[in-house]
Amino acid sequence: AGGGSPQPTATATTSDDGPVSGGVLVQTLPNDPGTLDMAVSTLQVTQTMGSNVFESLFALDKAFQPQPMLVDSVEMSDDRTVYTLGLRGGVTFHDGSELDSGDVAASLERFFTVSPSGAGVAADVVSVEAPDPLTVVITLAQPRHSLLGELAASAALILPEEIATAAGANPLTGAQTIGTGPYQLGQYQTGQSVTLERFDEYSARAEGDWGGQAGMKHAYLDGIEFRFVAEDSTVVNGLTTGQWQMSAPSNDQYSVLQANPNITLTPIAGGVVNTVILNHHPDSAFADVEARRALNLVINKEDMAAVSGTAPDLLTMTGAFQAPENAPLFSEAGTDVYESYDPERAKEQFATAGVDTIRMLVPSNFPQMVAWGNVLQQELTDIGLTVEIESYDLTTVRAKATDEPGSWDLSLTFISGTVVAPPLINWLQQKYIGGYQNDELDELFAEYAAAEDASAAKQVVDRIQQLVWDDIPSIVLYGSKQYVALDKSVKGFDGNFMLALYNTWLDAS
Amino acid sequence: MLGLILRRLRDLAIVLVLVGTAIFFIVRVIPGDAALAVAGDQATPEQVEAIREAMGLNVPLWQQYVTWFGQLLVGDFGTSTSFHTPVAPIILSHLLPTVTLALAATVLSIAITVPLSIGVALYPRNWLWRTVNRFTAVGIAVPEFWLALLLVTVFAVTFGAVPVSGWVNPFVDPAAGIPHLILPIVVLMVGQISTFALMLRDNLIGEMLQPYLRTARAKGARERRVFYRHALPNALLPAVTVVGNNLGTLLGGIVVLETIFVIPGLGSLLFQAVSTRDYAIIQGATIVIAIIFVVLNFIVDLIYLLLDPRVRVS
Amino acid sequence: MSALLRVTDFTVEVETDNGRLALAEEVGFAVRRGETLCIAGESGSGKSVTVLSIARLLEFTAPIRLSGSATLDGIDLVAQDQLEMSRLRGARIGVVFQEAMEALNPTMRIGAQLLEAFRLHAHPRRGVGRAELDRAGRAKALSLLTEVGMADPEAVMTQYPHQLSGGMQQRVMIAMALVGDPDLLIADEPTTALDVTVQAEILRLLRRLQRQRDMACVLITHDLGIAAEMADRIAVMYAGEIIESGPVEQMLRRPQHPYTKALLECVPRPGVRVAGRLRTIPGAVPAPGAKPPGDRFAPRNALATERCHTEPPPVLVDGDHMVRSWAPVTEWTPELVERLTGPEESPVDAARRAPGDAFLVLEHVNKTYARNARRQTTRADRRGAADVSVTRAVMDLSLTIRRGELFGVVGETGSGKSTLGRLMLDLEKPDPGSRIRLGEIEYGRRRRRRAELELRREIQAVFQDPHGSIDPRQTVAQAITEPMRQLLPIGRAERGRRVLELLDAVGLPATTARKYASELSGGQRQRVAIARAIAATPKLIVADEPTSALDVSVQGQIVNLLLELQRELDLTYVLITHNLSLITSIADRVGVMQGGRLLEVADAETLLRSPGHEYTRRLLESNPDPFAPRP
Amino acid sequence: MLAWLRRLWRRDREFVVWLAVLLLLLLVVVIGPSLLPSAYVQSPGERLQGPSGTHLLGTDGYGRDVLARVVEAGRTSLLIALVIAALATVLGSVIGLVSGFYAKSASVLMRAMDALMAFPGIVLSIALVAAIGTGALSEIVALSVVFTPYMARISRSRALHLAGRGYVLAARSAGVSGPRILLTHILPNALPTILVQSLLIFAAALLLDGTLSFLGMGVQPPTPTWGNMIAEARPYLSIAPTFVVAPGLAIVLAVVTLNAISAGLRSIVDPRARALASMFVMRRERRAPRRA
Ligand SMILES: Nc1ncnc2c1ncn2[C@@H]1O[C@H](COP(=O)(O)OP(=O)(O)OP(=O)(O)O)[C@@H](O)[C@H]1O
Ligand SMILES: Nc1ncnc2c1ncn2[C@@H]1O[C@H](COP(=O)(O)OP(=O)(O)OP(=O)(O)O)[C@@H](O)[C@H]1O
Ligand SMILES: [Mg+2]
Ligand SMILES: [Mg+2]
Repeated sequence: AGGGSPQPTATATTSDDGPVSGGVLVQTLPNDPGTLDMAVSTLQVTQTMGSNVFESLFALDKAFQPQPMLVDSVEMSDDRTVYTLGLRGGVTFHDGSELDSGDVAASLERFFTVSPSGAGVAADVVSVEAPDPLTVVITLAQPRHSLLGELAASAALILPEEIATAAGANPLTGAQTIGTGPYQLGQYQTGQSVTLERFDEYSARAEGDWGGQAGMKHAYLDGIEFRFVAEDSTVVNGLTTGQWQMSAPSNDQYSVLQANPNITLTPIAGGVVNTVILNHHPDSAFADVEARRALNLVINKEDMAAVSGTAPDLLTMTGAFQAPENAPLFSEAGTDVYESYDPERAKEQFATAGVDTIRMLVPSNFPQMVAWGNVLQQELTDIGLTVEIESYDLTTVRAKATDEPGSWDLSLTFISGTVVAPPLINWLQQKYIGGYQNDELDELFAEYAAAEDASAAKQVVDRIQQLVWDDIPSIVLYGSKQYVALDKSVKGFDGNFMLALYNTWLDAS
Repeated sequence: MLGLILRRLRDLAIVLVLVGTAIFFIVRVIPGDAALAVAGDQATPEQVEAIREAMGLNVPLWQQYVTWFGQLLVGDFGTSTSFHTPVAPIILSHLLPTVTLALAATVLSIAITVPLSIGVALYPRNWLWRTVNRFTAVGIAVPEFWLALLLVTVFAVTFGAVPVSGWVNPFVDPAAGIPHLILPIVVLMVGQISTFALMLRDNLIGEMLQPYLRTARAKGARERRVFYRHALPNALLPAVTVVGNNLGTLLGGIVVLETIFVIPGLGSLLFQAVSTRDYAIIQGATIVIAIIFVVLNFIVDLIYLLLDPRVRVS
Repeated sequence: MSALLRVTDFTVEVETDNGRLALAEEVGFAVRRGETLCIAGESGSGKSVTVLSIARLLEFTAPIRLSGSATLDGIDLVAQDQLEMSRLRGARIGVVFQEAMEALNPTMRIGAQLLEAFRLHAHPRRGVGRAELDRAGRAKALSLLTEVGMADPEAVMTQYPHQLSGGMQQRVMIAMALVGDPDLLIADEPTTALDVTVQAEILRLLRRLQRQRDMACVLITHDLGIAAEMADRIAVMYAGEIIESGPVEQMLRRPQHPYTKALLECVPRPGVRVAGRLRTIPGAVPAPGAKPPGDRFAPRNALATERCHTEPPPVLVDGDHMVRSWAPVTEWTPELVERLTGPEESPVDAARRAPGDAFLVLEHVNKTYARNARRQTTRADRRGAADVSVTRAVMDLSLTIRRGELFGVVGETGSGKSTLGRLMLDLEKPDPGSRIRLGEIEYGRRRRRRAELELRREIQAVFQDPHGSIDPRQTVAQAITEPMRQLLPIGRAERGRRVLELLDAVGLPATTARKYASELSGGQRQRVAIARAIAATPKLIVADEPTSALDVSVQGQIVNLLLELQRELDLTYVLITHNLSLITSIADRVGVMQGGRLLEVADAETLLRSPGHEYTRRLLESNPDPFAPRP
Repeated sequence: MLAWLRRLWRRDREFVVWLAVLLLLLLVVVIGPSLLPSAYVQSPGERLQGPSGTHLLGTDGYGRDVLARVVEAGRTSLLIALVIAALATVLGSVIGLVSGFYAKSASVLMRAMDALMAFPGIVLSIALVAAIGTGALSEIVALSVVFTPYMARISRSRALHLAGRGYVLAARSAGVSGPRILLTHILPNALPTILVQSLLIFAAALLLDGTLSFLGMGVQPPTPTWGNMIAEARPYLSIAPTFVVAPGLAIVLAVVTLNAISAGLRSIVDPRARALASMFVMRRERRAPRRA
């Protein structure tokens, strides 16, 4: 039987301002990924739910730096190719078994094969060994600057060994959803709701000031219920009438909700990078760099931002491929190109490139993408191009883009502004639907991997960013922050970019 | 009579096989599959292929068809790629809200329509007649989803009289469950009542012209008796089939309303399954909807057969 | 002796969009207990409207206004409110309607319907409980059912109307009318839809009951033969007026109104062989809105004077007899009759048409239908009826039609007459093993279109229903052109000319060509159908009940036309009908059908004189004939 | 024409009024866009403004004029529904008339029609649209498939009825070939029924188009339809209610009009229906009888 609209009832009896224990928080998610498996499913909704349940060896702190999570100690060999990780003792899985190095090895193995980011790491990994129950040794073929960050990825989640082997490339089922996080899976009612329960044997870290996903986690809530509600207006209506306490409504609702005294709006750390994906297939209009530059010139990024409905305080009008808060990867190189806007010249350049028709694949699930598509269509039509729009749900767009690679010229997306290494930006990968390939970029990636320290790495990042605005593999429209709307009873939520709910509590008053 | 039922059952089976086959192939034509749906935007083709293989989606189409149909015959709808469990119980668990809505809306609509139409047929051209006529004309024309949006805004959001959305099993927890049902049922009833009232009114007026009523009057029956004892039952009889004929519209309305009111019924299951490309569920849910539709129609016909001696005894 | 029902100056008007319309005017008559009054007249003359208004039944379904008076035993029915009327109906007035099938509630058992009639007037008195009342009602119902001749009344009580045959339904109707032991029985064409044999039984039943119960009876009929058998008095209605009424003897033997006389003359006399033409009345009954100003019958009356056309005639009463006319005819001479109804050529011997050689030959023809196939459009059948039993519409029938003859087919409803006609026309495929041949053309063998057209050039059809026989979306010219376009090698202009010729041949003005079926009367439509049938100069015409939907006066016109055309065009006819008088008076040979079988074939005289089959004899006996000696 | 209208007016005022409404609707939809601001030109600076002098119904999320879009949407929706109705009518009546006239030979087709009718319309159209993709063309194909069986069923029963009429038999005896009879007798006489039904389908298609577009499976933005406008407007229901209300009212008006015209037509075609409509039924029994 369904859960109805349980009014959060704080059972604890502590003081007015401090955290209180108890209550069930209801959060809405737009759709059900069918699994909490963050290794297989890269969807945002999967991360939101899974981050309460699973943990990785490392975790990103509020500055997007990797910090140890399940490990206690990290030793790196001088040639930066052998990492010896000492695991934290006394960590138990939700099924009661204790974490050991075998679990880690098996989980990493799975991470390497199933996860997109894992595959990148795997290329450099020679071996993962477990010499004793609390030690894991990772041997690399060459130095890899981003390794710890990559191991901090949610996809590198740690599972019990049997489950990791059994699941393979399959998404984890409900019964296999066994992690080490502060919450464990209660009930998975596919399509309707997922309930998490507090995991009482959770062993928390002591560091309370790391922020982000790292450090101490405390499960104040008795439980969390994720309710799948697709319709934006339903989401807002439910929020205002107290049916649920936490949602991520569309941009347009921001100002409406802001006016509601019962609701707090919290920006999410990090942010997203809104991008026009260009197809580099030979049959595409954008196989020619001239056409790509022309497109950049014709796009009025301000209009794009405006039409998305994003509130001004959530906007960052930069062309960087990562969010400003993700300091290690944020670069302002090439801003002049980003800021240039000249439809007349664009028209000429399109003409020289011999482009007169643009075929757009627009994902219909996201209102802002539909909006960008519409504005883009108008801008292109205004300079005399023919625009053909096809609009499908995201899955279909992906299928079309992959199955008929020459049938489209551009599509739209937004990516996380908080990845840990440039090669993880999907539209820079050759395997991505855009099929972008650039030897210079590959060399830069290699240089990045080999970077000795953060400042060396940052320099490479700047060069990559510059290349991005020179060769334009895709066009960054602008950066923005997402926000969540919280009922005023929700306290302690720090706006972490996974929307993880540990350290959050419900205030009954 | 029995033979008639058997023949109808045979026709029903043929139709359902056609329905099943049609939906199997329609579903396969939808671009993208479950692997792509679960992998998300960041996955590379290799990873998608790996997931596809793990899910058993790379078997040839005809083989999938044969397997699926074979299993279907023994009541096995296959295994969901998003639930990782057999489809039949999933569908079963989503049946309750859909059926509850359908039945409640139908029963309530009939309960309102019958006295209303009687009033209209008895006293034509008065205010009631005009009001009902206008209501039915508009009621048939109102898109459910739109009406639902407006009613939610007015009654749920502004007045907070009823919940905005959601579902609580009203058989387990009536106090919480029934308020959740009010808006969707009201929306469904608007269409239902309009359709029924229109049909019933026409039937009644048509029946009022029948010669056998003159016979009743010639026997000395008063108008009240002529109406309630003769015209009304005979007008209600064929109206039974209207309930069946209208079932398609009703189910269609429920499918849409389930998404608006976040009701975990067959409709939202279907939508969910389309977005996750869960073939087994799409097929199962569609077939079950078709079965509900066809079987209920069959039952309605059967009731009609049983009630109407003109057809029953022949 | 005072009358039970006395109707005076009774006028019925209906409100229409174009104002009031009189349907019956200044009707007056009286019926005594034990007496039967027959109201006769052609269709649309206002018979039903009059009597149903007397019972005050019409106003429920039409906006009716009444004036004048109709007193039943001193109670003025016109002045009563309906509440009072509902006490009178059923108790003092019983009504029997025309289509019993439609007049019975289809979803109530016969028993329940009879009981209802009983309960409506048997009020529980002190000491008599409800149960007792019901028992009494049941007993009464059973005895009445027995009285109307039901073999197994118990079983009938539990049945539904559609399970009974038409005759049984009508008996139930009669029983129902009698439940309240009424003083007055109104019967509106109670036998019109029935076969003659059944009709005879029902009429006998009515007569018996009326005598036994000493009821006053008003019987409506359009068949003077029935009136002759049933009536003590006859009233003839025309265009909303009673134009003559009087005792039956006088009305049949010495009518004074030309219309009454003409109506009688139009009825074909069984056994009197007509070779030339039937007597007819020219023109047709006027519609309620289009009544002529003077004597309503004047426009069709060759004897009418100037005055008849302009001034309404006076009512002349002479004792029991009433006539509404300027010039009642007391002495009918053959010349007068001839002027009124056209010349009747002297009866010629049947042998006048020498039998030709065999033309249409049917050998062992069978036709089987899956039952219910015909009702495919009803809901129940769409859902698939299980009853796979079959109807054998035509059984092992062998028959030869000779060139130049007029072959008549008679038989009761469902005997397979129409099926036979369709088989002859090759519109229906006979069962395997059957052989039909027209001249050299074998029916089953023809595959090619040329052969098909060859057959069609030989044989054509005229169908019964005048409403359905012409496509409502076609002009008369188009309808007539259709067979020519298919079958004759002539051009457009030629066809146009021929349309006019044909219209002329069937007695229609050339202006008809541009009209649509809806603008024509039933008789005119049948003329068009005939024109279409002869358009492609066929040799054989199969006419399926060409006149049965028409009034007697018009029936004669159509039959005359057919006969005339036969003479001129050298046609062979197969004429299907259930009208025995008609067919025996015009056919060379007659075939009698029953239950799909051809019982006997004989020439008309032989058939009348010495019927070869028991069934034929019964048919002949049941045939109502106004000229037969009164019992 | 004028005389005909006058006659019609006297017979059935309401029908004439609805006809006028339909004409007006069509007129607005045809010439409206040229009088109003563009339905497409975006001005992100003027998003979501309330009704004003320049924008009678306000602006939408792209700063486009809502009134202009409602009118433009009417153009799309009406056209699509019209094409669907036309296709379903042609297909359905061909199937129905043929299988009704050649009663025995064509039951296979009707079985297929039954199978199609076993899906609730919306479910079938969702499945079909999902399979063949979104867009005007797919929607037209899908909805035509949905509505064809209804037309087939009606015209089939009509053809069955007509096949037994005397003039059809007469035509057959006159040697007119089957197809020609279908064309010259059955079709013209079934036409009124078909027309009445096709108007109903027109209305139903309009509703279903609304629903499909609302679910994002119909014509895709920026081309407006009434349904996708409502979908687009949903998030703004509390900010800009006219944006949701206007297209919905437009659907209701159009559907009511079409249904009314269909009903009026039916009463003209089938006089019985008219008699029913003007019937008066139960009378007071305690009233003195009316005397002339
Ligand atoms: N409600 C009505 N409104 C207008 N005209 C009517 C109405 N009822 C009957 N009539 C007309 O009144 C005339 C007389 O009808 P009526 O039924 O009495 O004829 P009838 O003599 O019984 O003929 P039939 O032999 O066909 O039964 C007909 O022309 C008929 O069309
Ligand atoms: N198309 C058909 N399908 C099924 N049964 C039919 C069909 N046509 C006729 N019958 C049946 O065949 C039998 C003979 O019918 P037919 O119409 O030939 O009789 P009829 O003598 O012309 O009767 P009527 O005098 O009523 O016209 C009837 O029982 C009828 O129900
Ligand atoms: Mg009559
Ligand atoms: Mg017949």
